[in-house]
Amino acid sequence: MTVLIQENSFDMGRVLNEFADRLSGAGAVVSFSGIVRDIATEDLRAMEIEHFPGMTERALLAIRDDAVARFFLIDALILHRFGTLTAGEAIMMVATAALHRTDAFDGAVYLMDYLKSRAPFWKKEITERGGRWVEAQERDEAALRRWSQG
Amino acid sequence: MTVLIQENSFDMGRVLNEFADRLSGAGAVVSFSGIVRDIATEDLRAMEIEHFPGMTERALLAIRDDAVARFFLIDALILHRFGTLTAGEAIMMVATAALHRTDAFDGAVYLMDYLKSRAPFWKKEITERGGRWVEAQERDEAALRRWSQG
Amino acid sequence: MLDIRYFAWLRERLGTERETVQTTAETVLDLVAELRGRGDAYAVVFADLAAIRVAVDQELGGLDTPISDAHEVAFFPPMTGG
Amino acid sequence: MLDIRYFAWLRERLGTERETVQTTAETVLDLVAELRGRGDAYAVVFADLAAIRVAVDQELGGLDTPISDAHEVAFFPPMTGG
Repeated sequence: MTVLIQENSFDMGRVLNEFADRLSGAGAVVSFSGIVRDIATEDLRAMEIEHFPGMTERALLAIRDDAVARFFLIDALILHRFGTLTAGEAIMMVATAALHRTDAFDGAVYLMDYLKSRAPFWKKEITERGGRWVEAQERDEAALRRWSQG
Repeated sequence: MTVLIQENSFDMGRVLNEFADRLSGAGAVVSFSGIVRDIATEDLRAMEIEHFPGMTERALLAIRDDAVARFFLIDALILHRFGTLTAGEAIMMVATAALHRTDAFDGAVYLMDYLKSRAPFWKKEITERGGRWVEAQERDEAALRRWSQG
Repeated sequence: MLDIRYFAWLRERLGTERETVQTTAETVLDLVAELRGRGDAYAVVFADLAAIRVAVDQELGGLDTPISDAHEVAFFPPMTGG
Repeated sequence: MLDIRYFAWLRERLGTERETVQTTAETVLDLVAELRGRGDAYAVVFADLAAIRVAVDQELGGLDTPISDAHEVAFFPPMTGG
């Protein structure tokens, strides 16, 4: 279960423990969890996450396998939700395991950078004023470019 | 409970969940867990971790507070064990929470870099040939120097 | 016959998430040119190609990606996962 | 009276983890010079000062850290936490 795409909520501690329990020989385990934030200026009623079933699985598996190969990871996991979420809920999570801490950290950062801009998810914020599609950030493209240098 | 120094084992998923449950307004949560690895060439019977009670608490609190201030963290936690551990056991864990992923990741990397070389812990590997104090790595000092540049 | 799919605000503007077209387009750009002729909504959606991403048979592509052998082309805004 | 503490291999080599000394040393380096005179084990432990770290009243210090007002000085190898 290296890639999970689901509508249901998840227990990040349980996902981390299940990931860590399967490992053998790892010295370092990193996890990242993304949480729906409230909007500064108005109440967020919901965050709707649309995705492209089929392509999502392919894209996440490819990103996960790239990270494993590039950072010599012992294992890596991506979990991403879709559907309607509210503020404070966990949207997604990645976990990486490696011999050394640098690879585990770099692997997790890499997974997140690619998930942000290369996995077919689209977020829409719902407030009392209506819905607004979240726009992609130039800084996320800049984060991706780091990995193609050097 | 932002700094925990204990002899007992811990449940990393539970620590992560308890950390995340206390948060308000975070968009990103990162965790790092360090695990005792076997030695490549011989069987590790045990890893003994000595520390300096009193100074350890002060050092970890200072490192934690530095990270919070430097990376605008919403919260940060350090847990570190001492005593006798065996291969596969979790030694320590850090967790960070921030608005954005970059700060949460950088904060966790910073905590680890300082824990490695600036917190009064000493590791001793016990094998069938006897005990051997783990030597500090030049790469860990190099990792620290990055934070004082720029 | 080619399946065309739309996501996020493209889907909302066009009022459709999927349609099947008969086309001789050889590249994504050819297809976009044809679609623009289908009506005002299409002309608006495809006005700024820098704001649109495309996947051909579920692999990210570009305007010059060949589609002669493709089964499905999907159009959507820049992705916002994570 | 000054408490002196030793950790890790320094503790093992000296066979003690704590001792109390009467000293007029003004800096860590003065204290090290005195300790070296206490016997062979001390001379060996303090032979290579680059391999030793020091904390004065539980704050990391250096050879030039003043200790006239200190209650406790601790010597240990480079730390290996994490």
